[in-house]
Amino acid sequence: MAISALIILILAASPLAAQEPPTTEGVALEPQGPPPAPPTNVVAKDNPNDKGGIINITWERSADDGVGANDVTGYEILKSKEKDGVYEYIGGAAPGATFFSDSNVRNKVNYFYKVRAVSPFGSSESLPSVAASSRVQWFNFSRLTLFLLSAIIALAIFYFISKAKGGRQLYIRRIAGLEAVDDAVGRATEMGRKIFFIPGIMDMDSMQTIAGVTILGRVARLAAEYEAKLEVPVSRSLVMVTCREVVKEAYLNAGRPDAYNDNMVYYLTDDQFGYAAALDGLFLRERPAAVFLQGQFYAESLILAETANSVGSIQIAGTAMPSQLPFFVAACDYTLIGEELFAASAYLSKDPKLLGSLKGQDLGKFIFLLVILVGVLFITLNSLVGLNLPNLAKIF
Amino acid sequence: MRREVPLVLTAIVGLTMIISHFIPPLNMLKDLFEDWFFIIAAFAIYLGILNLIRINADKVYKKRSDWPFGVVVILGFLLITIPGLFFSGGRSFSDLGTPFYYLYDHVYYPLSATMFALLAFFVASASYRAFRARNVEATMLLVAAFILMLGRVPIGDMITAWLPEGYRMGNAADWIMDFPQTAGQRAIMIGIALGVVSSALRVILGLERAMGGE
Amino acid sequence: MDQGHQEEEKSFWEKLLSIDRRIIFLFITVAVAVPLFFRLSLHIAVTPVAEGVYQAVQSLPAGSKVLVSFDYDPGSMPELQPMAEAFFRQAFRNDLKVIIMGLWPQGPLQANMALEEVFKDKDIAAKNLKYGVDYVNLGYTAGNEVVIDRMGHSFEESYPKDAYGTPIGEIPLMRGVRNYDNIDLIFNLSAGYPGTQEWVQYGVDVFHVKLAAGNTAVQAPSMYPYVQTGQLSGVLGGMKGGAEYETLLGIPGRAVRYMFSQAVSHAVICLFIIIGNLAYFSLRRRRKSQMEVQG
Amino acid sequence: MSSELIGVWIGAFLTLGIFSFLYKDNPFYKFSEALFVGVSAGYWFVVTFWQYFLPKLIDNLVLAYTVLTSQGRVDYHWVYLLGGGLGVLMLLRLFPTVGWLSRWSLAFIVGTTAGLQFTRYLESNGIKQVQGTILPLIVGGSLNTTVGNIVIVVGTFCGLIYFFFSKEHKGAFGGAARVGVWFLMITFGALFGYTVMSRMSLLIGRMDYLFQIWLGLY
Repeated sequence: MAISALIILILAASPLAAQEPPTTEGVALEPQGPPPAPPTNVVAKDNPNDKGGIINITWERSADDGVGANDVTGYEILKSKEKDGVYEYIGGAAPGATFFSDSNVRNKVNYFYKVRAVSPFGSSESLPSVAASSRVQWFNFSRLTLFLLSAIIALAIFYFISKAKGGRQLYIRRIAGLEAVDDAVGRATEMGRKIFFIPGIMDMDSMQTIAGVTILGRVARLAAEYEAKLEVPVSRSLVMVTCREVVKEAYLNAGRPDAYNDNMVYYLTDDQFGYAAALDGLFLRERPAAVFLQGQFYAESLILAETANSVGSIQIAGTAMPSQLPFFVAACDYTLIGEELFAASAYLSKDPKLLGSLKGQDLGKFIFLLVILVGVLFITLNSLVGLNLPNLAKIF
Repeated sequence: MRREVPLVLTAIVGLTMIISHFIPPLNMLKDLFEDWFFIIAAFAIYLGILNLIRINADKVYKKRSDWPFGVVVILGFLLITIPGLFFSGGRSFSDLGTPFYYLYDHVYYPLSATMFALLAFFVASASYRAFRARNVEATMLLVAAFILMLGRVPIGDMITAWLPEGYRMGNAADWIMDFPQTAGQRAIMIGIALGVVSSALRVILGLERAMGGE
Repeated sequence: MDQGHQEEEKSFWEKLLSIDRRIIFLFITVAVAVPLFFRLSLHIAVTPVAEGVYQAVQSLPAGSKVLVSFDYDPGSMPELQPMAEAFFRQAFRNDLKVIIMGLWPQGPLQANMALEEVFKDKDIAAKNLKYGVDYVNLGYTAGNEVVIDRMGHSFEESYPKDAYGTPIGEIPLMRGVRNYDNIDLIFNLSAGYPGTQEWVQYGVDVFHVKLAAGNTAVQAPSMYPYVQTGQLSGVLGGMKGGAEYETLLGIPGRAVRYMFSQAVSHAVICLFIIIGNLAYFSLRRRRKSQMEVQG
Repeated sequence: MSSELIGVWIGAFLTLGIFSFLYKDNPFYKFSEALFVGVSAGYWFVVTFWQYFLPKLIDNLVLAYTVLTSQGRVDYHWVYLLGGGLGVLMLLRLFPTVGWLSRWSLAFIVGTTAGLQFTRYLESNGIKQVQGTILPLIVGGSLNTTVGNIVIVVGTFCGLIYFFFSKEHKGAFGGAARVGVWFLMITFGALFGYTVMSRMSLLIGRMDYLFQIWLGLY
């Protein structure tokens, strides 16, 4: 008895047994026991929240799977278009499995399914499922929360933008580091040294580059007013084009179009370390009074911040790259952290659209904070006093 | 044409991507746009490469300073491109044993790995010259960094061996990672998520000046 | 304290701060290089998140199928390769079936290199593992997170053939594997994008698969929130994570050997920060007192 | 000498070339760096060709063409021509007069990323993380979990307060924001430590390559 159980175990574990192609007329081995009990309660249902084309099949395990004779080596799933028709093999599942999804179905066509338990000693089929068909769903209800939240935030942003456009003053808190922009530009004028503005190493499809370029607009305006020397070395050709437009406009608005020329914004190289090395050289030679690092940075952040620090520049950095922030925080005078970078561009430009969308973001944060607060309260009360308040982590 | 077409294109594509996330039958469009995205991204990479070659060819042609290194750039490019495109078995170009793999393994990899290894030296120099406990915040950063750096290697536990087990530097590092660090990461993640959402919306609606919006 | 002494002290700190940075570079070189020549058996403390990875694999019954995605290139080998080897050792020791894939072009090659190393192990060689039966390498498919998403419906859609051109329908191990429903655990080795974050967002959150991961140290901290929510069973962080995994397995390997260098280099960095700050504060104090005199 | 051995020598030579920069900028470094720039451009050229350009564009067009010639009907796969067209526009940036057309392809890229990220970030980095923060503040029998949960809830909450822009950081609100900054700083400290760890590991890897694989010292 012990030996035969051992053989069964070995057979069950052996990959060959599981890979034997499906057969109905028994197996090559000498039968040494009864076939397994059939799976029960086979249910076939349309896979929810999709464009159709998938039916999910679930069943209850054979009484010999894991328990009983414990000799089930797998399940085979069979399909037919008629309840009493010919059933075709469509796929297999491992022992212990109770789920299979059939993605080879046509919408609005009825199918019937059976599940067969297989063991080394034979196999047995379940009763057929009731008819199931797949169909198109026009809305994915599993994403309802996401949809509602997206809609609320989007509407809030619209609302605040229109309010801001209508001339309403929207309050934005002081952002440490932004006051320093004036000082930095002023200092550069006093010292007669340059200001470098580095808008990150990514292209215009990065939101962080876009925020950096908006900040550049403000810095350029100040530089024009103070008559400081501004230089913008970049690593992407399109960033160069955009920065030129922005700086030119800033000088125009400051009433100093004569002071602008295209050479203030120039392209160095696309290569990450090549760009870092080139900037390194520029910093060492020019000893700028102020360096702005605003945009998306990667490993080069450290090299830039350290070099600028070593030549005594005031550094104002900002990025939403968490892994680069520590270097900026430790080595720069001021750092805009994550979302602050986006906020700073709104703050500086006083653009109603940016200010409005910032308000919308804040509303999103408010909703999140509220959910956390209420959710934590509920779940704590539930566990403390045994109340039965809803678990927001499941609903939200 | 110069301004309107890009704005409209961004809006249509962006909205389709968002809406199709909620309307299953539109998934097909999303898949198609994703494929196009990869195609355009490939061209964008080619653009960068062509730019690079052009700049270096120009440098060599005009005999600017360091022009011989411009030759090296171009030769380096050809060195891996020709075998990679023509002599490395087509689509299985990166299999072990192909010329492309050989060049990758013995030229590209040592160069790029060493470039990143240089950062170890710059971290050291920066930690000596730039990382100052100039205020409370920077001090907290440095203290946490200290506990992590020492606690993640056996040294931390060695110098705190006099403390009872479970309260040593390594445990402190674990605690920081599991709780305050997780909380901080989470605040940053949620903040960035909202920042991305509103920037994305502005871009899609053509409200972003830098992208040519109004 | 007399003026002369103060003068001397200030010049000492100033000198110290302005030393040639090549001297600092030299220190780091020595700190990393010299310990490599020693074979010390350091005590490696195991973190709970690494334990989580080990347990996720260990708890699987023999014959379970593990999908392992290699999402890195040789650039991260020092950090991730030891984890890959340790993972294969554990998986094969426990008779798990391993399905290899990659979202990075070089990933599946890293897997082959790790396999080559692991098969040198006598116990594993004795198992006489067969390709296609005990493990399979599906290779690389372009498409980043989109691949993860499409595999949720069908593996075959993204990987019609394995890395060697065999249709996956003809591979014994792949029979009965349609999508994530037939996979007991996903293990992801990641050095960036696409990587663990995408596996969480597109795999775990959508298809509810169980996921464990090994990451470069730069990335690992960002994964902790996912571990805390249970979206991730555990995470190995960097070379130290590899050393922990090797320790848990009881097979100390390369990562454990490298730990001595790692430890010394960390100590040197900490020392640099301390010296730099001592200099900074003593100079600042001096400047302050000077200002008071002038004021 | 086997090709493998030659390869190791080339690798070692280039590794030393890059490292020589640490002493000072020199022609040996400049050579290695220029080679790196060229080779990495070539590497990406080859990879994108075989893995994006060919399967995503050419294969689909070939399929469309085959359907056209064999079955005589216009197949849906022709739409890939549009994708390819947008890609070609990207290259026009090389020519100043028509360079503005490349904004069209960029607009497509920007639109797709914006649309994809909108839902993805809100779900995985927003909603899921909020769900993960809903933890009981008091867990009977486990002081460690209790303290840990409180730290996570308070830290996330205060960190978010710090990122609030439409209210002045004063009073209790300001206090919470300040606590939030502390959490952020601890997080950055941890990231700092892990980054140092990562960079050192890479250096160890290179040193090991030089000592063991190249020189065979141990």
